[in-house]
Amino acid sequence: MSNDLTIAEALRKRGVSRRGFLKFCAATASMMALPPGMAPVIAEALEKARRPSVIWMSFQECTGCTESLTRSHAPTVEGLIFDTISLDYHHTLQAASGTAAEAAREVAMEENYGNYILVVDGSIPMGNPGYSTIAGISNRDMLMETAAGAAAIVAVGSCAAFGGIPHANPNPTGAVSVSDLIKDKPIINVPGCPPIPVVITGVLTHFLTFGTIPELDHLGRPSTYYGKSIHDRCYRRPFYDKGLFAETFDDEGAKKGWCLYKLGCKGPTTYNACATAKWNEGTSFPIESGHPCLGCSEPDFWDAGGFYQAISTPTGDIGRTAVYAVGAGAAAGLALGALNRAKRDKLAREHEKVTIDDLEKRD
Amino acid sequence: MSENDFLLLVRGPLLTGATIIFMLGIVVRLLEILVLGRKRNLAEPRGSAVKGGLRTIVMRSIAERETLQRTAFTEVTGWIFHIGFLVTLFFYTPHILLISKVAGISWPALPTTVIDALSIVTIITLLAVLIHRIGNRVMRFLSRFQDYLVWTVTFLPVLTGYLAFHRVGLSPTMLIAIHILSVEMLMVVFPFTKLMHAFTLFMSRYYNGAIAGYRGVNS
Amino acid sequence: MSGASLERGIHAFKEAIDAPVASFFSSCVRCGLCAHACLFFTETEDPKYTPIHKLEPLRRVWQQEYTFWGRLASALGLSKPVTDEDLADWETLVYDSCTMCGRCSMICPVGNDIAYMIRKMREGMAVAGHAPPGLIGATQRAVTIGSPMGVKLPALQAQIRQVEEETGMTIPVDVEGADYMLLLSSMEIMNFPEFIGALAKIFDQADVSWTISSNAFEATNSGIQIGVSEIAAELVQRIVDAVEKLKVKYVISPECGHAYMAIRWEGPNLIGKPYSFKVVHVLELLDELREQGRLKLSSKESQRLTYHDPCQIARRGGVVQQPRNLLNMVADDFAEMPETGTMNWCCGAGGGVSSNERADELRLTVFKRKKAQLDAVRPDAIVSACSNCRIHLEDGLEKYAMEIPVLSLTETIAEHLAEKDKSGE
Amino acid sequence: MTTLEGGHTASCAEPGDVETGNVVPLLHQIRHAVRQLLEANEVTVIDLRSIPMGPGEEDRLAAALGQGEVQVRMSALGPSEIIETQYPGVWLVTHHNSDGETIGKFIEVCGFPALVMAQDEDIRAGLEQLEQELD
Repeated sequence: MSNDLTIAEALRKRGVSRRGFLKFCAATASMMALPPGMAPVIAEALEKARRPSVIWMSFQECTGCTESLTRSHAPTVEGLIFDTISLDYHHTLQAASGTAAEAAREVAMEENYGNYILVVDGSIPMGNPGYSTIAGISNRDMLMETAAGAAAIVAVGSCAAFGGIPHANPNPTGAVSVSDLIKDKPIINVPGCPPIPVVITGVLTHFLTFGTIPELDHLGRPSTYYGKSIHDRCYRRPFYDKGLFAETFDDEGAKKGWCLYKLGCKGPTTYNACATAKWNEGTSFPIESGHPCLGCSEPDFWDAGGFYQAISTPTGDIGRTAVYAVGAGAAAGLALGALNRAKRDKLAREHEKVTIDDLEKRD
Repeated sequence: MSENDFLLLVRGPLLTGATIIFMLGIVVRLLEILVLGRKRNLAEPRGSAVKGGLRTIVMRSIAERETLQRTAFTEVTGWIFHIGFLVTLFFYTPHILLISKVAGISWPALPTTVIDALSIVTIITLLAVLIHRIGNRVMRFLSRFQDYLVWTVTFLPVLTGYLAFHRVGLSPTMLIAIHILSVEMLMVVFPFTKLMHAFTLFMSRYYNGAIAGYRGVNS
Repeated sequence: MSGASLERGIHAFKEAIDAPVASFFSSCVRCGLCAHACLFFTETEDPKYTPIHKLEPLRRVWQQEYTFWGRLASALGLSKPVTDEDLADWETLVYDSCTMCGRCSMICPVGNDIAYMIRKMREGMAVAGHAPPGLIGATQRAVTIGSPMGVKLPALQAQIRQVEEETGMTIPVDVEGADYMLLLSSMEIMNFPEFIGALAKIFDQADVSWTISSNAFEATNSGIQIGVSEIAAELVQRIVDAVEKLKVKYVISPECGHAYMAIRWEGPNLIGKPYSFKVVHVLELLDELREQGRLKLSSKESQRLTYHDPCQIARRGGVVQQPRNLLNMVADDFAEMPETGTMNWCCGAGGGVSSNERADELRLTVFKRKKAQLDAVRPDAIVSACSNCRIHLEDGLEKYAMEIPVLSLTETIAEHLAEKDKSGE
Repeated sequence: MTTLEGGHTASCAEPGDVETGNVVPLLHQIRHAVRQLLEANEVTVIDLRSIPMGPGEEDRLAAALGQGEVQVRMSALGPSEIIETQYPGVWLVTHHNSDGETIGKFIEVCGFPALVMAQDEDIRAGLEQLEQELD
């Protein structure tokens, strides 16, 4: 497909009616978490928007993010968006391999220098370049080279955004995030393990409809999706407020769908759209399925003190520490007390009898 | 350091350290006091020292009417912030959870709306207490650095707890971390300051009541 | 003898600190409530009179000597040792503006017995040479002459003769094997000898076997006021010796506040062993007689009476209900002042303040508190059970131009006593 | 796979137990929107996916709205249902993709959802096609 077509044209070419296009715009607005009134604005923008060239690079990752995005067979809204972009390089999805694949990347870079979007999933190993290479090029070198001509970078998944699982203690490969390496390009972090598919496409759609980067939070995440915590939008929140909690995974509380805070839910410290966007085409999300949120879209979620430890509880064995401290305190207290007592007894022995002649100072 | 690292630091090593200082310090101080002992009273008793002591432990919580009228502000604010502090400390779900994790005991929590309202009341009362300490001649005269330090380490956990609950300003991770850190400050300062009264007041009231009770006086 | 010195003062502070003192200092939250229980603060509004502040040097010694971190700070040279100047600064706070009335001890929310600590602090102040000259003189007279006011046996004998003449009764002196041995305060002997006659009358009617010892008649004890336990013990021991000599079963503590504290509560602890006899306050004995129906009145007092509880007898001594029983028996119109009994306000002259001329002006200033209490009741007469309170009440009433007579409870009862029924004999 | 009704198949929670409390306020919002439609001819669209809903709550909302006289089935980029509720002017619009998955769920308060109207562009394309056939 030629890059000269606008998105609307590309869709029409695929036999999509105007009515279908408008339905698509309404669904897109919903997906981008925009108010429904924005649908016509999107329609207008998509009329004019050129299909951007996208280069997708995968480094230290598990392909879960790509899976998340492409798992449906039939066209979805996300799928349609991807059909309308020019995905010039994605080494998991593309048919080409070896030199041809690398050539495609170089061509895309050259033709669209300064205009293409770079999507990255996976972290970058800094310990030894040999830990992860593509066509003999280290991840770092490929990233730096490709990033140079990108209009913007989308770091998809927690690995690309924050280092993710490769970055977890003890981080054997010295994994870092995209933003650790690139400082001079706009970077949109779309964390999650994996991210919600509509969030990935929502960000791309925003870029290609409006040509701008969406508003980002302090961690570089689009505020529309990451602006509220899971806890704030969780349908189980009323139970939290009432103090009704599941204590185990099979107790009455769990069966009644009470709050999973005590089972280690990271909802209160996790910002993502899971509770409203939901997963598997809007079917459910982890908490709705009875499992606490792991906090996967937050930095270092893997090392955040245990998935099943409530966030406010100590990570160490405080009970035992306290018992030892009391024991040590008792020993020290008795020793110090005995010293005090000995001192006072000695003073009493040394006490000089006080008579009426001792009430005034001798000059 | 990332926010999570910070949270893990305060939940982990710092909390362990604070717990050691807190528990060890309290036990040392209580024993330092108790081991000093007191002389047996050789006078013939008129009443029971033990009964008097136990009575005063309870009864000293409420001032008699005239004193209450004379010192209403101190008495009322004192009551409110102590109750507010203790109820939010012991009846807020995450706190109970922490206690049950550490000590294995738990009890029902109060609804978060109640805790929320109570913490606001406590914050306002603590501010009033500070203003009173600065404004009142006697309290200003008596106050040393320690008194303001203790006020600060008491106030911060309530304030940061409130901010963390409503997630004001910073990320929840950061707010919870700061809240826990403020509690650790309280724990570390505790054994070295007048905060010890939380424990020694039972001893003091007992001694006071026992001295009086021995002579047949209800103190 | 080495004389008074800072070192001896600090030494005494350190010796005096026990578990209650350590607990009290640990508990203080500096809330300032004790100020509002102290008439020296309420009537002057000077924050330096806040009771707990009066203990600051003792608190510093406790912190530096008996707390781990305090010792650490001292070892590191971070703490300021208590100096002689500090003690000089605190002398008036500890002796002139505290009567050890213990009202603050009743309201401290954490339960600190501040009066208990002032008593201990005076142990150090006295040997550091920071007791008031008036109190030193009184103490020296108590030891050398036997009475803080310098009352010797011949003076007592003269008063006894006078009473015998007036009443026509014999006052028993040195009667071996009597049940009760009466102690008297110098003030009673010199200012209120009627007390002796009143008791003689009551005891005669109630058939109480009693005596006065010519060896130990003085009830007061300057030792516990100035804060020297050894001197206090010596004074108590004189009484104990006299009791053993006369083989009496009971000692009667007279209408004097601190005398009761000294002989009843501190005495056995001062001499280091329990008594072989019992100590009763005269009001306790009178109430017992009343209960047994041995007090028969011929008339009742019609004046409106109120009762001033002497601190050491009521709040610190435990004799609270007895005077009320007696007053209800003897008076038609007995009215309580606001804040009475164990919460009564001190007259302002106890705890050695009255022996300390330097404090005269202050004690009259703080009398305003008593005036306010009296204004609320407007009695025709005030009854009390402490000669020291009585004298100060009279001083205070005069100063504030209030014409209310001050009566002794014992004397008031004696006045309304029925003639002894001789028919039974 | 998932049902057309968008039900919650993988939920551990028993439907009906969980209340976000969002249903009643939503009904109030709809009432307000209907009044706006009558008085100012103003159209309101509410995106149901932006509102937290517990299991069963969407169904309860649908039950509360009931069914009216008009039901439209549309087939454009996958099926869509446009159902008038028992309150005329209040439409429940559900879009699915060609796989039957829900891609959007809205409440539209209007005379008739504009999307159902034939679009000029499509009419023109249809006309072209008809002319071609006749030629």
